[in-house]
Amino acid sequence: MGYIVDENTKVVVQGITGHQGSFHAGEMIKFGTKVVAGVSPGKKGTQHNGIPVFDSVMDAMSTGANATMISVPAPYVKDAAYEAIDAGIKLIYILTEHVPFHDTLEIFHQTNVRGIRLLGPNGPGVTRPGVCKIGIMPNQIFRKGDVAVASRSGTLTYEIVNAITQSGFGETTVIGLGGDPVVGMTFIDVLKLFYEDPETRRIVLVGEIGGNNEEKAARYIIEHGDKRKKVVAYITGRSAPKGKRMGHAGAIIERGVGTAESKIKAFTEAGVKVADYPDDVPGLLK
Amino acid sequence: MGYIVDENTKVVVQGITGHQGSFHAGEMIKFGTKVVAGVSPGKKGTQHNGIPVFDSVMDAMSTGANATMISVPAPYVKDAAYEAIDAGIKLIYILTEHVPFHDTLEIFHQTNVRGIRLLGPNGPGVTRPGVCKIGIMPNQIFRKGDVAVASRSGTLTYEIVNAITQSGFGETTVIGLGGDPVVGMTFIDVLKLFYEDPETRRIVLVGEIGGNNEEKAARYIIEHGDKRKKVVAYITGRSAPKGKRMGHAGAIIERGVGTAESKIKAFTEAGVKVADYPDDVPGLLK
Amino acid sequence: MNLYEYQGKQLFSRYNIPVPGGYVVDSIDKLKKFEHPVVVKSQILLGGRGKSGGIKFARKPEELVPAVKDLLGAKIRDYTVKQLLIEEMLDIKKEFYISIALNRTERKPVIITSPSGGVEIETVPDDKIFRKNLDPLLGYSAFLGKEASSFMGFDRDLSAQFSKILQQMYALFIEYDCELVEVNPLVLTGDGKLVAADSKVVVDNDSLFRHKDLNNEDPEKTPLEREANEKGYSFVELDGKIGVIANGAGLTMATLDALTLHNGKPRNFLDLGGTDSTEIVVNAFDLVLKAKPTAILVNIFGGVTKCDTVAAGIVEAKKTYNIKQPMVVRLSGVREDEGRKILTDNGIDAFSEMMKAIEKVVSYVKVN
Amino acid sequence: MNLYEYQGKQLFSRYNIPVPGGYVVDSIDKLKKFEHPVVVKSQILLGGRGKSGGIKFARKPEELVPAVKDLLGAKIRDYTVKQLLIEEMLDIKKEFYISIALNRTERKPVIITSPSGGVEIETVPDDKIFRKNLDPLLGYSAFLGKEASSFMGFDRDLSAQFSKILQQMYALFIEYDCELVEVNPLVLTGDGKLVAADSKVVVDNDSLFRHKDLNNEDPEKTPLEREANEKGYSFVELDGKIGVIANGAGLTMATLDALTLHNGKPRNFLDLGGTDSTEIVVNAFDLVLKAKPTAILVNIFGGVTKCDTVAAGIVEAKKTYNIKQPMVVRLSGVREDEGRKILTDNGIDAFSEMMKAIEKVVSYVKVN
Repeated sequence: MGYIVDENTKVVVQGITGHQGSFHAGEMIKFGTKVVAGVSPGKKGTQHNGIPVFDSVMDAMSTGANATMISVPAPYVKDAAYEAIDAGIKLIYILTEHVPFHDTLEIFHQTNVRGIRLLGPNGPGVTRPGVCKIGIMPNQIFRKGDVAVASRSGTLTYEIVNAITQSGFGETTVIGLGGDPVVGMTFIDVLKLFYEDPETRRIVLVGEIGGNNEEKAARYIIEHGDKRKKVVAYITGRSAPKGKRMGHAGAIIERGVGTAESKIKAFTEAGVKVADYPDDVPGLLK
Repeated sequence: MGYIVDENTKVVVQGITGHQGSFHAGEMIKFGTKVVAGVSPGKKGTQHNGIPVFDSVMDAMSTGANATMISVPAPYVKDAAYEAIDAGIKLIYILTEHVPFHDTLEIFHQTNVRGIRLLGPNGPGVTRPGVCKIGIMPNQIFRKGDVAVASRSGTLTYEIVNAITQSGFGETTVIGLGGDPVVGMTFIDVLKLFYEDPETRRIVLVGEIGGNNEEKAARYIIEHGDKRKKVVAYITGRSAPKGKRMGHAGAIIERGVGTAESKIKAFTEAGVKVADYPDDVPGLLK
Repeated sequence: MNLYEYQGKQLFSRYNIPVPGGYVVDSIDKLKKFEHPVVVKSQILLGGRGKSGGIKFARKPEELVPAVKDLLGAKIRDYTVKQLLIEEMLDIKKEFYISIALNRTERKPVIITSPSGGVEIETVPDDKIFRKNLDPLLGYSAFLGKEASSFMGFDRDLSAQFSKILQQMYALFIEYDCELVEVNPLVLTGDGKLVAADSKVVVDNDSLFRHKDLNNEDPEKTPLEREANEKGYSFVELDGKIGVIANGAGLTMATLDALTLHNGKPRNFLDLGGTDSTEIVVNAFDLVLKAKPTAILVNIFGGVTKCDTVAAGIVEAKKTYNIKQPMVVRLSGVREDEGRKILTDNGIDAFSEMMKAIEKVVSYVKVN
Repeated sequence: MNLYEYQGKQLFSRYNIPVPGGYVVDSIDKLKKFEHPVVVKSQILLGGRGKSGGIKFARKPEELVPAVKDLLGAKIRDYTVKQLLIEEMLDIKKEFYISIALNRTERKPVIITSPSGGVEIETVPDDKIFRKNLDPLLGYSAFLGKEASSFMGFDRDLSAQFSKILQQMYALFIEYDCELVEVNPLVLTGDGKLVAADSKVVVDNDSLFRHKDLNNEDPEKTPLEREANEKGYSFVELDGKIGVIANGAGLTMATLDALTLHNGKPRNFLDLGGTDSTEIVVNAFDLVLKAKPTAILVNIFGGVTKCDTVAAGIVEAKKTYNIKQPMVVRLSGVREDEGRKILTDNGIDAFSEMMKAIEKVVSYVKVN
């Protein structure tokens, strides 16, 4: 799975009998994703929406699974992730929100030293139209095309992807990084992939206040960017007051770090056009 | 440092002001090793045998150090190793004996996931005649040649290396793996290096009772061995009674596992001649 | 969650980090006998309490009661002082800084220490600051204390005290899921002891399920924010006029930004979250209406939360609360047509494009 | 270090691993009142105590004293019974196996469980054994208990009990630096509880500096071995005639092997270690002489331990202890010539080649 997800991605859903896991597993199958197994302790040998259910990820590996969607309550996420690491899963996507960030820190470093990819927590997942979707993005908004999108939010991503699709473009890949202060993939990680991907010709980064990942991405674009690929950005939180968390745990301006101004300035200096409104993004891609 | 140690190996000695650290640092310099720094908290800015002393490994990195010899009391070994890992050292050799094996387990896995090489604990180190020596092997017994030696013991290694040198051969590399049940490098690890090394034409493995590393090495030789390189083995502990530790913590026959017979049989089946006495080794190399 | 100074110090005590002797009072009759000079410290979550008059000294017995009377119930900036920490006055020889925080950029805990304590760490020059990122897989090791002590220029005894404090702060940082554990100043007393003269401990809200011993109300929150949070909404009060209900934190923030750029200031941030339920929509209106907005904007991009569910909620809320304010609705995405029909059937118009809705709602507050 | 069953169970109790009620006695007058049927278990470090008669049952009050009298002071194989564990008899419904050990091959702790308990795990067929290597960087996680329980076929309640026991065994394994924590059998009682009916705990000797609460004499060691270990020597008593002093564990083992292949059985294993000191050599002779060998072999390859230092030690020991036995010395390596001169000056010959020395010393015991 060089490019996060591809035709060979086979997904196990940890927490498949939960409300979210169950619903989104079904949606993923409708999208064409190979959902090969579910995990729910004590439900070994049953089926859920036609998906075989196993007691453990280790048992589910017999289906050829190489990726997991973790949709279990926050207190159990770390255990679920460690189970996936132990079983040899190569891509771990955590849907759950409100995971303690210390748990995410540990999960991140454990996956990082082992070359396992971590996506999330608290993000909408990854979608490659026509290929594979892992996560909770609405199936209807996508069309295959040449725009790659990476975003720190969920619904706003759908809004922007929908606008891109409506305006005649389409997407190679849409990646939701997650709205927490610590997440598995950053803008720099996905920029590398987008620049390497021959199908991607345009890139959209949807950032928000908090942290300095946008600033680092801007520096990366200056130093390593491929000028043939146009990059457009949108930053939310311009109107956010200092010290207030705007919904996402990561979206907070602390001690002057993480302001929208700083991010917009960094992108502008890197030659990245920054949209004022979500609807402006498709226009800037032209 | 592709081949454990080479001309670019620069050694820091953790515990340089101790008896062992001090003496062997001097011997290593006499051998031609680039001992670039010593570490001893609170001794920053002093010199020891002409070697600059630092408070921490991190500070000592300014000398270009890339390897460490750890010679601190057993209770402090884990901290010293973690300090070296944190500072970015690429080869960690632990001279100290009686390190709790749980500490070694942790050190091993921490180095292993980071691609850091761990040698020891409780071994004599590594010597490449004419190139570099890290550890406590006597300088006088070596001559540059085409025999590579790997051993689980110390003095017995010197005995055998001496016999090899006396009989007209010489050594490419001599590696002491360490006498503990858990050590950083195994026979398989070093066999890979020996097979890859163009200068090595003969290989000597000095094993002992306990564990099944020799059996695994024999299997590796059958499956991956280069038949142009002759492998000779010697196994100690034929006369050891079950359940008694013969000096080394690793040298113990438990529940029938780890007997000399099993190891000798495995090597013989792999086409490896096994010497009855240490002095017989050079004869079998011809 | 921010802990009060005295709460942080209670944790410090449990972790064997030295703190001055002291006790907390919320009324004057709980004062204990004056035995030695004390500092009387307002327990409010405000940096620079001292400069704002929140800290007083009682060197003699007769100074204690006036100091307590002055501070209890006083209003310091936006905070009312409800509790005081009465603490033994330290013989201060020198002040240092030490903290462990989350370094978001590196995704690692970072140790920060400085020989320049007692001032905001942001004002200390870089060459006076020791920074060290900690690999979470390695955890705390003794060498970290040695490295930091070497930078601080401590002798063997102070190095041992300092390393112990650092180790214990790290244990607290990990075991209590902290975002920040800060001691500023860490005081060197006349008799050569290091003592934590202040504490700042911030605990990850998402971890509170495993720290049942901590149950602060966050005093930085308004009563309405607290009510909303208890009901499970992400909700922030702002100082504009337009009440906002949207779905998704990012889209909600984008909605506030768009309003602001159009000179229509929002009254609140409210994210419906990712659950598809009419009741959640109705309750959201209840909260927004309590904030007394001049106009209301509902901005929905349907995904998991479907447009028709929201539409049904809007209709129900309009009836239930007899909403008088002008309301602008924007619906797009999953089940958009069904949602729009529900609204139309009940005499409510809905935009499809976000920007049109923004412009419309701003026109209402401008007219007013 | 092997712990006695009762010591292991004391640790189990501390880690909330259920054990039967019981107490330890070392004399008959310490027996408590008989209140329910009990098992009387000899506290000796021997597998298969039961088969060897080391365990008796007292179902009625009048059976207790005879059982205790039978066992206390009894000799079972090589062990003298000094302590008994008097333990509540369990209502055994089923017996399982569970252990955590070091997997040397993988360099990881390994969990082993089996529904076939109460027998040696080596005799259980592979398809009845659950084996799981544990990544030390990940540590223990709840999924491990679920995986093991799923293999065992446990229902939800037993799975919860079993997982808890496994988790606590792992905590004990790590915190007490264990080589092995084994419960065999783990008993399912009539009222549905899992109870550890036996314990086998082996602690790494090298870790004892941080486990001051454990200070067993290892009963598998002879008094002379204990004396030698206390003096810092690696020393093992064997049943031959040739006393051996060598340097380095590997070379010492090779020396014993060579003697054995020459039909000259060694009396002991003694490694001088890597310190260069005459006193260590002299004390080594003291130990070897106490083992009353027929002849003595000293085999030195000089490195850190230098040949002249050893030679000086040999000379001093010969005088001090007035050694009568024939002694063969082999010196090679660092400062060999200097060492040989010291010996020659004192009328002692020394070989340079190990095999010659082996042949010579064997000739002495063959003559005898």
